[in-house]
Amino acid sequence: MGFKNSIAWYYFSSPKNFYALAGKLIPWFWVLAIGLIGVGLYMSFFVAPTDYKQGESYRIIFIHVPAAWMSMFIYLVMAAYAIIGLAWKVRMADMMASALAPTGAMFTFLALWTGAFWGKPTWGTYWVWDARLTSELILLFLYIGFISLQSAIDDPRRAAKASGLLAIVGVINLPIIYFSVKWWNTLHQGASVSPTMAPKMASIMLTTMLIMAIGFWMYTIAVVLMRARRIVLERERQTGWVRELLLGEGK
Amino acid sequence: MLEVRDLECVRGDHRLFSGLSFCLQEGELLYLRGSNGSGKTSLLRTLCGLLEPAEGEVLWRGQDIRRQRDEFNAELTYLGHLNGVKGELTAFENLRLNCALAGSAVSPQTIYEALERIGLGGREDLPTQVLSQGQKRRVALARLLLSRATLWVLDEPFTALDVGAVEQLAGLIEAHLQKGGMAVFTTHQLVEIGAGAVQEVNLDRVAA
Amino acid sequence: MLEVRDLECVRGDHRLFSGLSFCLQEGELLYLRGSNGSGKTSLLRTLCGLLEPAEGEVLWRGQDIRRQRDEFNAELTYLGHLNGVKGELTAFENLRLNCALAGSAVSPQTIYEALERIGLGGREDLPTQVLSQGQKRRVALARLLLSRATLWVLDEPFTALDVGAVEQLAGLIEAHLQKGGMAVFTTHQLVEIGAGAVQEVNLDRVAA
Amino acid sequence: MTEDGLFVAWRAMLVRDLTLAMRRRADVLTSLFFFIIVVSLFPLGVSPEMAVLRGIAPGVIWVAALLATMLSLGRMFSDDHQDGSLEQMLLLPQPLSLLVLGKVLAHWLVSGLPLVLLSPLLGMQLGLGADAIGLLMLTLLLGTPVLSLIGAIGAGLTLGVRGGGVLVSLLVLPLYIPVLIFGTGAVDASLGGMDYEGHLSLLGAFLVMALLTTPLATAAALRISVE
Amino acid sequence: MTEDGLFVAWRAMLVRDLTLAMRRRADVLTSLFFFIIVVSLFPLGVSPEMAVLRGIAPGVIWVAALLATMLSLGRMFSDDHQDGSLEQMLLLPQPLSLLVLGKVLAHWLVSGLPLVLLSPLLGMQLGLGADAIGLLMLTLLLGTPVLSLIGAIGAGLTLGVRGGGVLVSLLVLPLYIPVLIFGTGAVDASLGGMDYEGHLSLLGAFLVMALLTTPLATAAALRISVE
Ligand code: HEM
Ligand SMILES: Nc1ncnc2c1ncn2[C@@H]1O[C@H](COP(=O)(O)OP(=O)(O)OP(=O)(O)O)[C@@H](O)[C@H]1O
Ligand SMILES: Nc1ncnc2c1ncn2[C@@H]1O[C@H](COP(=O)(O)OP(=O)(O)OP(=O)(O)O)[C@@H](O)[C@H]1O
Ligand SMILES: [Mg+2]
Ligand SMILES: [Mg+2]
Repeated sequence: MGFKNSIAWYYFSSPKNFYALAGKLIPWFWVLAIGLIGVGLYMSFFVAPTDYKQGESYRIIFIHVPAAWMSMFIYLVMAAYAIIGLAWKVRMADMMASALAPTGAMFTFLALWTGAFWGKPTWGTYWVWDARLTSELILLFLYIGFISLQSAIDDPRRAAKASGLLAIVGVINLPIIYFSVKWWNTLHQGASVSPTMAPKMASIMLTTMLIMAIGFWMYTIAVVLMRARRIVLERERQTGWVRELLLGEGK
Repeated sequence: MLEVRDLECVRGDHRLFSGLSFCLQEGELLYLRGSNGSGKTSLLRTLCGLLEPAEGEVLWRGQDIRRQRDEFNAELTYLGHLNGVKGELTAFENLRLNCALAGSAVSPQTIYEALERIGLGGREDLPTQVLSQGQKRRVALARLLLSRATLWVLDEPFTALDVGAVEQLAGLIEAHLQKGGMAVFTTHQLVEIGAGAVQEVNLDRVAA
Repeated sequence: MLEVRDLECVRGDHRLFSGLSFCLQEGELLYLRGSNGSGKTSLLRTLCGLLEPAEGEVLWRGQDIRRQRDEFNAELTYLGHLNGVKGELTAFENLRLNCALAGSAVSPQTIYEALERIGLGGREDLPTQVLSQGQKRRVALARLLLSRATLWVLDEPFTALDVGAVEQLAGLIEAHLQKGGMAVFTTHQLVEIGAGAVQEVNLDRVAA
Repeated sequence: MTEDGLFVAWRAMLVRDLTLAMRRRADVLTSLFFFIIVVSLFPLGVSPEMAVLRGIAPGVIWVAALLATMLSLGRMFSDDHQDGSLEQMLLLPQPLSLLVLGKVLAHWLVSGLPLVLLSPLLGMQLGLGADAIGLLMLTLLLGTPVLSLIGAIGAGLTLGVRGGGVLVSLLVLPLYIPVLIFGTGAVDASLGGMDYEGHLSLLGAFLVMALLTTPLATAAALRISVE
Repeated sequence: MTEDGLFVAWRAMLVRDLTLAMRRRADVLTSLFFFIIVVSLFPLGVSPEMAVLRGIAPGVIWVAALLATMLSLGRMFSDDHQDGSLEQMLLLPQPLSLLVLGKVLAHWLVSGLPLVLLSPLLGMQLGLGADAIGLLMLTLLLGTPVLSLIGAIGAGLTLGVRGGGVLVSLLVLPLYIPVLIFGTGAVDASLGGMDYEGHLSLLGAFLVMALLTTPLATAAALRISVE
């Protein structure tokens, strides 16, 4: 409870303050996102060296891996918001969770799609029922489940609670995806980036991937804030400040 | 003992009522009034802890009911629009299992007596789904005869009952209050219940 | 016009009543009484042709209703314990489709007016499943406002209605009788309906 | 009742059921989603090899369609029964079999047609060729309405009966098997280079017969069930 | 509430659900019958050759078990929800998760265990050997309770939602797939002469984890659904 009482949190957990602040921040995140992704793409195609084994097709890694990371991170963040929303009844947290889901689903799809695209030249097939691939597919289902459950329930508060619970239950899938390559011998490559061991990859590749990942993050924040603002307006439409705001804009 | 502080209830986009406060003591009856759709059912469900209040709190013996669910539930009996009676089971089985689920052992004898008293003698062993509307309601009411709860929350308990049954139930509520119980109920029918202290809350008059 | 001859009704092992006869003319009201489980619902369903009589017959304009289903149904409106209202559809859609199913074209205007009159103004476009118990019942009652049937068969129509709605419905039945309609109804509540001729059948007094 | 009134009522029934289906979009997608799941669980559970999959494809798809239809039968009348609309339906001044036909058509549009439209995709996923896929679609197009029509009788008969689920299956399955055999038979015959027209015309005959007889049987079943 | 009272309540829940299941015998047989139908339609639809059938047998049986369980999930809470017993259950002076555990056990006894017991027959029908059949039974014995336990969460979450049918499938399927993969994986590994103990211990681990966590999640889901 101490956590809810801390002033800063309390201030921004109010939808009204959030709405104003997010409005100011969004342009900055867009700038950062476009800049970083631009640099990242430039580095992936023109700076990073050609791979001696896979040739040029490996360059897809610069999208695939950050997208795969994002798909899991976003889920984790979403579940964290869901916990906050359920445990401390912070409405803003519920709204953030629902705002994150579509972007998470998008990155999951991107990881699957780039992976499949890459699988053709390297493994000779688009798809194998390998543990990591399957669990990533499951993650996509979880996102879709979250979104559909939310849209199937009319009462927004009940919808937020139900889908929040689902998000929390689904967290169980994340370690399965992450460790699948370690636990089972699979076709898919193991983790090459980890805090404990020195990077095996050329440092230029690592840097590029990190830049892309941060760029994706900035993009995510920008999009999610925009979506959250829309959700705030919809769910708080009967409150005074939203009415005033809409009337003001209507003029 | 049952205290409601500054309660607000919102369903969908509608705020049904807000700033509702009252306090119910032992032996007191609360008669909830209001036209169709004014939020009576919603309020009763909130009192039982089935609905979460949008604002405000419901206290039982001074503590929020949602923090002491099991203790509160042990002292509560709720009768809603739905009977909560399984159509496949006989009236007797329904009651026996209800008691067991509440963790209390009740002898078959007692259950048969309760059914007899509530006017279901001779029908104890029919699956309740073939009973008439009013007979089904009586099976649900028989729970009150067996209940040892302090607080009764009754949502239109007189629906579907014939004149005799209505009087019997009114008597039952009176006896419960005399033993120091509390009851909250709502009905659209005209029913006389003699009680020491009757409070009335009219939801049509509470601010939305 | 509606004639019942020597009717006997059996449910399961029980004979509910037998040798029941009466005849209902235009402008007349039949008030069906009886305690819970005495067979009122069973009788009303038999009158509509939903239940087959164990003995005896139900005649409409002199002919057995089961031989002229479509003609009889065109003159009949039945309201049972269940509302027959789809929870996913709005009140407006429910009524519009009901009319279309009966083969009659009714303008949206008329339907909105009926809903307004029955006290659902402002709720016409909510899915009926979120309505309160009494509001759902009102949707079903709005059918009476739109109906051009001669014979109304109403099974505890006042359940779940608040005082205002009960009076309105009573008025509605009176008006229907005055226009030469007929109605058969049952209720456990005390309701005053002014009608030219009221017949009473008490099933507790009919031989089983 | 004029012919016009008949048509208005029939259309209202159709519109009503389609609207309800749209409102419960989730519910409608059930059978479709179920169909997809059944078909795509096979590569997971059985074997991801194309050669194996292609061989079992027509059978898997037809069995999945049959199961999906069977599952959706429960919904056909049970909601109407529970909320009292069925009683009201029986008291309408229209021939009941006509209304039943409207309901069954709605049921097929909502839970049969999508299967037909989706089958090419699933066929491709399991490695079927274009010809085989076309024929598969045609057999499904002729066969699934028969499944809905026959199913309605079963659904009507088992209404009052609690959890009539298995009963429906028991009642309709024997009647479904011929449809299944001729449906897959046509595709298998064409894959084996044999003539398949006999199979198709039989399926067509089934459809005509079912259209003419089943609505009457279903109407009778419903009257019995509400007693 | 004494420990004794807890046990009495838990047992009452179990007895209640088993009694209800016996009263609706038809309903209970549904999933069993469905299981049999799915498995035995394959020889009809796919190919009657033993070699083909044997290869797909473990997959077909597991997929059928998974589908049968998924279908029976709807029943787990929805009747109680509709007739108001669920509300009463939430108002009992017992931890809800305990009662949920009783309900899930009843569900498994009624719709999971029969599948396990029936699987040898179906395995034989599809030409599996004795060893493979034993292993198949073992995997089903470990796996089907997990399916019931996880399914309960989905069933609870989709309660109020009209036609939650497809949603349940969508929600629980992702969580079912690992069980399916390890279940069939074990049998396939043993057929291929490889070690299968890893698969079995994982299935066991799933079971323990599900027993410990899912009742809590289901209880939370139910509280949300009756709001
Ligand atoms: C649809 C198919 C695929 C899916 C779903 C998929 C999924 C994933 C996921 C979830 C990760 C992140 C895991 C982590 O951070 O440890 C990842 C990383 C990676 N994937 Fe894929 N992948 C697919 C295909 C491929 C293919 C075909 C290749 C190349 C042969 C590939 C190479 C990699 C590499 C090198 C990494 C980075 C591993 C690391 O350093 O952590 N993936 N993939
Ligand atoms: N299938 C059946 N088997 C046995 N008894 C039955 C069956 N169906 C109905 N009954 C009995 O028939 C009797 C009449 O039921 P009915 O619903 O007609 O009563 P009612 O007068 O409408 O009562 P209420 O005022 O409670 O609505 C009841 O006693 C009921 O138990
Ligand atoms: N999910 C929802 N969305 C929108 N409105 C809702 C929702 N749930 C309930 N309502 C509305 O809440 C109001 C209160 O309903 P409630 O059942 O509490 O009324 P009530 O006082 O018990 O009425 P009755 O006397 O008819 O039983 C109704 O107007 C109903 O339309
Ligand atoms: Mg109410
Ligand atoms: Mg009755």
